[in-house]
Amino acid sequence: MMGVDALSLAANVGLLAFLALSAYVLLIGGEISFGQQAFFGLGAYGAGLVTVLGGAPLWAALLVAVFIGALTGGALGALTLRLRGLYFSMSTLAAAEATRVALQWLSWRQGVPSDGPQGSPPEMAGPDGAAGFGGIRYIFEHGIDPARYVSLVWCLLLALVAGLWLLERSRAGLALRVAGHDPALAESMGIDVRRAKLGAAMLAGAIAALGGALYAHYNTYIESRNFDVMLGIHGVSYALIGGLGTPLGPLLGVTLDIVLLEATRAFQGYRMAVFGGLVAVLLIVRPRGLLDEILVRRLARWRPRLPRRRRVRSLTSEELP
Amino acid sequence: MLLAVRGLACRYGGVQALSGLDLDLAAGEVLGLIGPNGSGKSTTLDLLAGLRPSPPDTLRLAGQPIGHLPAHRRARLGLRRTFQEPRLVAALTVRENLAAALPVGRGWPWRRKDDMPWLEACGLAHDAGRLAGELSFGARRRLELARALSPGPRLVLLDEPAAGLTEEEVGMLGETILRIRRAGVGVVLVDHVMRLVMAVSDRLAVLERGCKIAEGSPAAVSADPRVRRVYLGEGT
Amino acid sequence: QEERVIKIVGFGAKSGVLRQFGLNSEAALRAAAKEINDAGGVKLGDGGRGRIEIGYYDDRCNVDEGISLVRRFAAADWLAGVGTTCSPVVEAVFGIQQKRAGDAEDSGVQFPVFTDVAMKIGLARQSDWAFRNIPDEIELYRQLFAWVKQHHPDARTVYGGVEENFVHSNQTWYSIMKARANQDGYDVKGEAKWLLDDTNFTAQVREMKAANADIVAISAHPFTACGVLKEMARQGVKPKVLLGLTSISSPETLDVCAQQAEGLIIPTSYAPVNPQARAAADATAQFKGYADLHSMSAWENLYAIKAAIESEGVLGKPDTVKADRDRIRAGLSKQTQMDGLLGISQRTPERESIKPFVFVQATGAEWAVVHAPVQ
Amino acid sequence: MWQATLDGLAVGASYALLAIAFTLVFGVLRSINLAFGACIMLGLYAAMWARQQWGLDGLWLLPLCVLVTAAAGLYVDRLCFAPHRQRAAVTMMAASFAIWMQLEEFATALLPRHTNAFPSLFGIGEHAGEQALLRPDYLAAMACAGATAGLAWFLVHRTRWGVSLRAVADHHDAATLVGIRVERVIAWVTLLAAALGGVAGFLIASIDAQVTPMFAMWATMKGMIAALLGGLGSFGGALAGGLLLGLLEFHAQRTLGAQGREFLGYLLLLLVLWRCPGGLAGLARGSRSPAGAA
Amino acid sequence: MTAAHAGVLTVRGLAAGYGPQRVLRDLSLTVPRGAVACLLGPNGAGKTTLLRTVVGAIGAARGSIRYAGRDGGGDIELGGRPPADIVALGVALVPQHRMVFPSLSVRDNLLAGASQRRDRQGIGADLQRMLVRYPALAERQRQRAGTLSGGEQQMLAIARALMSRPALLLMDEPSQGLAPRRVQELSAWIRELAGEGMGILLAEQNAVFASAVADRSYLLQDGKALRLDRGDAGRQDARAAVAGWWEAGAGLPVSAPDAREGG
Ligand SMILES: Nc1ncnc2c1ncn2[C@@H]1O[C@H](COP(=O)(O)OP(=O)(O)OP(=O)(O)O)[C@@H](O)[C@H]1O
Ligand SMILES: Nc1ncnc2c1ncn2[C@@H]1O[C@H](COP(=O)(O)OP(=O)(O)OP(=O)(O)O)[C@@H](O)[C@H]1O
Ligand SMILES: CC(C)C[C@H](N)C(=O)O
Ligand SMILES: [Mg+2]
Ligand SMILES: [Mg+2]
Repeated sequence: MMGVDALSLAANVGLLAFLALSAYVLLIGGEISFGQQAFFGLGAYGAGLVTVLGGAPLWAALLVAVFIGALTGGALGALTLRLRGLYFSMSTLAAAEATRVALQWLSWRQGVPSDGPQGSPPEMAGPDGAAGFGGIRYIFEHGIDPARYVSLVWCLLLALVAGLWLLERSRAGLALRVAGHDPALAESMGIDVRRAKLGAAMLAGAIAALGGALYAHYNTYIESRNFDVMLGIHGVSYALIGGLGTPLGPLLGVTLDIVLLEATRAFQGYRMAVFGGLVAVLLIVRPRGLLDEILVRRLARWRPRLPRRRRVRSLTSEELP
Repeated sequence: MLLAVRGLACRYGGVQALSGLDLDLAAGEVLGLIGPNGSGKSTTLDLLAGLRPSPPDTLRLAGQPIGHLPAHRRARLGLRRTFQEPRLVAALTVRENLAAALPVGRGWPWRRKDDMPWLEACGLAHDAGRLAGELSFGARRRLELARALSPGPRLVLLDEPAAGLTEEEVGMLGETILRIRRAGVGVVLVDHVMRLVMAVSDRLAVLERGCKIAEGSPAAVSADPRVRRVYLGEGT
Repeated sequence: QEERVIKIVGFGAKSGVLRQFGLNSEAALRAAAKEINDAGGVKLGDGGRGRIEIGYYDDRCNVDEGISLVRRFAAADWLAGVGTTCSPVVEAVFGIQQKRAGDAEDSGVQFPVFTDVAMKIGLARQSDWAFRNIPDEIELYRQLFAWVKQHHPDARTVYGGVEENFVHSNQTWYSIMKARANQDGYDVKGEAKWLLDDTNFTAQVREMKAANADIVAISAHPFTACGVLKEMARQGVKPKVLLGLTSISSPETLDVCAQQAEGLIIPTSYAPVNPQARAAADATAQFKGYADLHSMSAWENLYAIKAAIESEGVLGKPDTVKADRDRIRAGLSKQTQMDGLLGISQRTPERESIKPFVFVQATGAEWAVVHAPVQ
Repeated sequence: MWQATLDGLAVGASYALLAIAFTLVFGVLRSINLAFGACIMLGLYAAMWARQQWGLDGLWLLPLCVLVTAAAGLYVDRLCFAPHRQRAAVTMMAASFAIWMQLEEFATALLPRHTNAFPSLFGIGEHAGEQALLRPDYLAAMACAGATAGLAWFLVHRTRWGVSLRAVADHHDAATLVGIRVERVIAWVTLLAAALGGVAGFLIASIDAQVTPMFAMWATMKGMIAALLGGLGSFGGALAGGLLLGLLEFHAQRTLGAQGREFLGYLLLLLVLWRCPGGLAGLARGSRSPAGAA
Repeated sequence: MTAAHAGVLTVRGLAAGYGPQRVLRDLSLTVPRGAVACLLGPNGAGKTTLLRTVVGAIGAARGSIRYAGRDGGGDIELGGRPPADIVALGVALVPQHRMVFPSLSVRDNLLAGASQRRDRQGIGADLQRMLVRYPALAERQRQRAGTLSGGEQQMLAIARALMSRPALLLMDEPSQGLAPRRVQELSAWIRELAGEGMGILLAEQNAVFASAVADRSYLLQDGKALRLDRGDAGRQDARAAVAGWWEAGAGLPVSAPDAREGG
């Protein structure tokens, strides 16, 4: 038997967590998107182009990916803003599939300096239609040890989780939750539902694209098929299995998925049968995920209590608005 | 005038739910809006709050035309409302429900304490950390009210705030309304609990089938035979 | 004398829609290992004997899982890998490997992987650690078209059929078959396009019928090829010559649509044409897999690895894993030829193979060899 | 041109059949059963397995296929939907997605082979006439789609059982309180939809004369797109959505190839939803008022 | 079971709640045939919980709920039965939040109320009767119930419950959202129904309305029901009661606006 490689595990969890978090941002806004893989893919292709054809450093590629993700996320958001429920889900799915086909058409080959012996002709590189986009070897060629790369991924991820945690507790985050729960109510509370949703769509797009960029550089090869419906539905499921109470939920969801998959390896050909059943049962036991709002609230209450001053005083009319 | 309504109208398909409604409201005034079921009261509030499109140039808030503004802009101008059926975000705490209604940019919601007075005034101080979904019906109503009042509105629209409350709670509600009235807030109160409406309104307007059929002091309106007939069913 | 364990690992899709390929490769690999072990195992550098132990892992034809697996193989004590079923996975697996063996600047994985199924062109170029045992399709179709010209001199026009979203089909049609036909002076009338997951081919075959070409070349996998063939039968499309992609030459095609495939000619690097090839197929069947050009590559790969082990003096001790891998890699890359089931395969410096092949034709629910080009 | 239109309508009819089943389930559960395609696939695989084992053939496979699909449908309902009634639709969808993978695995374990021949109801090669306008099995699919849409509409909108069904869909709790046997209604609908799916699957497989493991994904996607195009919950919409999708695909295939065909299909859905957020049926019905009841 | 035959509904020692949390403990009450019993109590006292337990929407942890059946025959234990059975036995509930079927038409809502009945003609007749009773609904037969006004929905909920021809009618704050005129009609109607022999259990905050219709009242406190003694003595003519509210807030602990210091 072979031990589980911690690095691969960390990498897979870390990379997919971006997708799950992207779905999560929309979920707290009340929308189920089956299409975040499109931004993941766009980020991957965009970042790959930047390092492979542009010869630019990784950080530039990540920035470009974030920009692409936010832009396309916002554009799709503007288009689908009016849609509710399944109509929204399916339109994101349709957009993502259309993007996938478009990426399959994308062919942008250019000569890049070959690393062969002196004077050898330039190699052709770049996305090549259905043949995919290979040779995204920035990290290997710049002596970045995969372990270091994975820790970079995790640093970005943890920063993102922390950011989302703060965001959720900010008014903007509350506004998004209310807008997701009941748009008419949100409007009458002074929340610009349109803006909240657009913002969420852009943020989600950017997160997914960042993940995609990191993914492309870890895998060295991408093709549009990687970013199909299955990936998108997985993204949502991760967020849901992990729980919608905190951004740690999606992270937990991905971890669980990947660990479960490893654990079910023993079942050989029936791996997905066992795995699928386990997920369904898990959802029965915890329908809103492992870390749902209620559990999170309980945990928050359970933390060591600081002595709290109870303010008991009566109200005078002058104090009121 | 805090609120001036001229010729407000609304159609649903073939039904004229509201036609040519004129209303005026001064700051610190409570206008009771009553009428039989389905006469268009909630529709009026929806139109004022901007949840349904209204004809242009029919609404002014403190002199400023607001008919073209989306609902959230009106809310930010100080026009707040409650709903006939309490609408809360069940997965958020009481405090978060309030915080979401407060204007942007006054620190992190969980640190700010400016909602405390309203939590206390509405008897929710002890429930601040509970999920709104766990509250009993009466507490939900109070939370609705606190949510409308805590941002410091100029005008609040209350849709049947007394429905489902106990006698005692109706009394407290009346107190609260009078208190904000004293603070200069304009109130449009829709309710069928006449004890409340008669006690706190400065003026009453009566709707029937989308038309205003009477307006005046509570005493005058309650003496109007037509009102008594359509609303109370007297003489039928 | 002590017997050491030589651990060779295979990987491929054993679950999901492409599982059949993984199952076949695993069976072939295990059958080959059994044969080697029964014949006395491998000779090691210090004169010891090694018994081959096979592991086989499921990557679900998924890039992430594929590269995770290879990293795990590298971290454990496997000496070499054989796989995998899907070109995309192979491309990523080769991509994360060190490009030039021994390049300290390159932090890529150092683990020899010998692939059996992936047909996409030029994959092994990606890394010194990458090896491929796949027929050279350019040569395959050059000879095929030459053969067609000779046997059907009256055929003038060609029409293609291609799985647009599958690299192998796509590449083989556009860059190989179509290019070849043009060069050979055929009139290429175009191509019908479908997707790997299509099952209804009414529209495509109508186009094919309208083109009314003498030669129809179907560059697709068995999954869709049968559907197309049935629809052709239905619409009465009967070209003079019917050609197909190598992958179609599997027993599966004949099981599903033998009647409609009748006459289909396919170049392939495997057919049970000699005792050795038949024996390999029988041995593979013992492990519940069937022999086709893909699974038999896995069989051959194990023999190539065995040859490298023996030529480089691999030790097979727990503390020599890294050195053994280097030796196997070096041994494989030095091989200029290897024993294949159909004869001697040449190996290019680019770590690709030039395999002997035959043309088979579907006749009466069997693949009959119609031509065996001289190498 | 005409031929493509006819073919498109014919294949569209099979999309419509799937869409009607989707719409029926959505109508009651307010959620999409992502495992639906996988249920049908399991039914088809079981039928083919039986064919290999016992030599059953032709129409005999239909009841078997329907039966297994229905059983799989019930299984999905018990495992993915029943525990989550009245909860967020997304939970049900995620659960059914997990079960999708499971059922697919079962099916491919039954017949690991990639391509599996399915008997053609009307045989192959007998209709090789010059421009075979419409194959008999296409006609059968079209008739079946039309009849099912009509029947389903009648059942749901013109019978008292339909009132119960719509009541369950609308407000689960209230339906319980007025004495509707909610679970029984749901079970019937699940069975009905699954049976419909089984029939649709059988027709499609016999038209294509083969089934592959890709069927689950294909059926789910085509069914969902057609159902959404038409507007969820509307049978006429499902019919129209299916036919429209078929038409578009066949014309796009001619000009843009297979990838272009898929691309345009998705684009069509996106555009239709963008212009009329409730699908084609929403266009006919007029938009609903958002405010009012919560 | 001493009083079992005395009432349509006899609850003894009932305990129920949500999960581990008990809202009702050891609750007992009786609704006599042809009488109106009223449940009073502050928010959260458990009125809704009790009514939902009787129709089977919430399982009882302990105690018995006995029901005398439609034709007086039999003495049936309701505990443990699913709601559909209980409704079929002749129990109907007007739920607190109306719970109309929002996307069904008014007419279909009413038909859904009769889903347990098999007599086509009877259903048609009852439908007409409801529409005559509430012309507001008759005008809106084809309108989607979700777009009705709050009060109209309340009327629909009441009419829908009556479509099942119950022998025991449970009403959860039926006066909520109704205009005074409708409240007044409702109280008359309730008396009429009681007169026809129906047992009615009413949860109500509105003490005036309650005392106008109730034959007996229970105060819900600490999960128990306390029988209030006012009974028939407190009952007044419904019309008078409603009119009484109109005359300014007599009972309200606030004074009239003009009497207050300036604001
Ligand atoms: N979409 C619609 N189509 C047709 N009629 C509608 C629609 N929406 C609302 N209405 C009708 O408009 C009328 C006004 O409703 P509104 O909610 O304003 O009444 P209300 O005065 O608040 O009544 P209540 O006191 O019962 O709450 C009602 O009769 C209602 O049925
Ligand atoms: N679904 C629920 N889950 C958990 N607790 C609940 C639930 N519904 C109600 N409760 C609690 O049960 C208690 C009784 O509620 P119930 O609704 O029966 O009161 P009520 O007397 O009907 O009040 P109201 O006058 O507000 O309608 C309350 O404390 C409430 O918080
Ligand atoms: C067997 C096939 C799925 C493999 C294919 N020939 C490839 O290039 O990957
Ligand atoms: Mg109203
Ligand atoms: Mg209650």
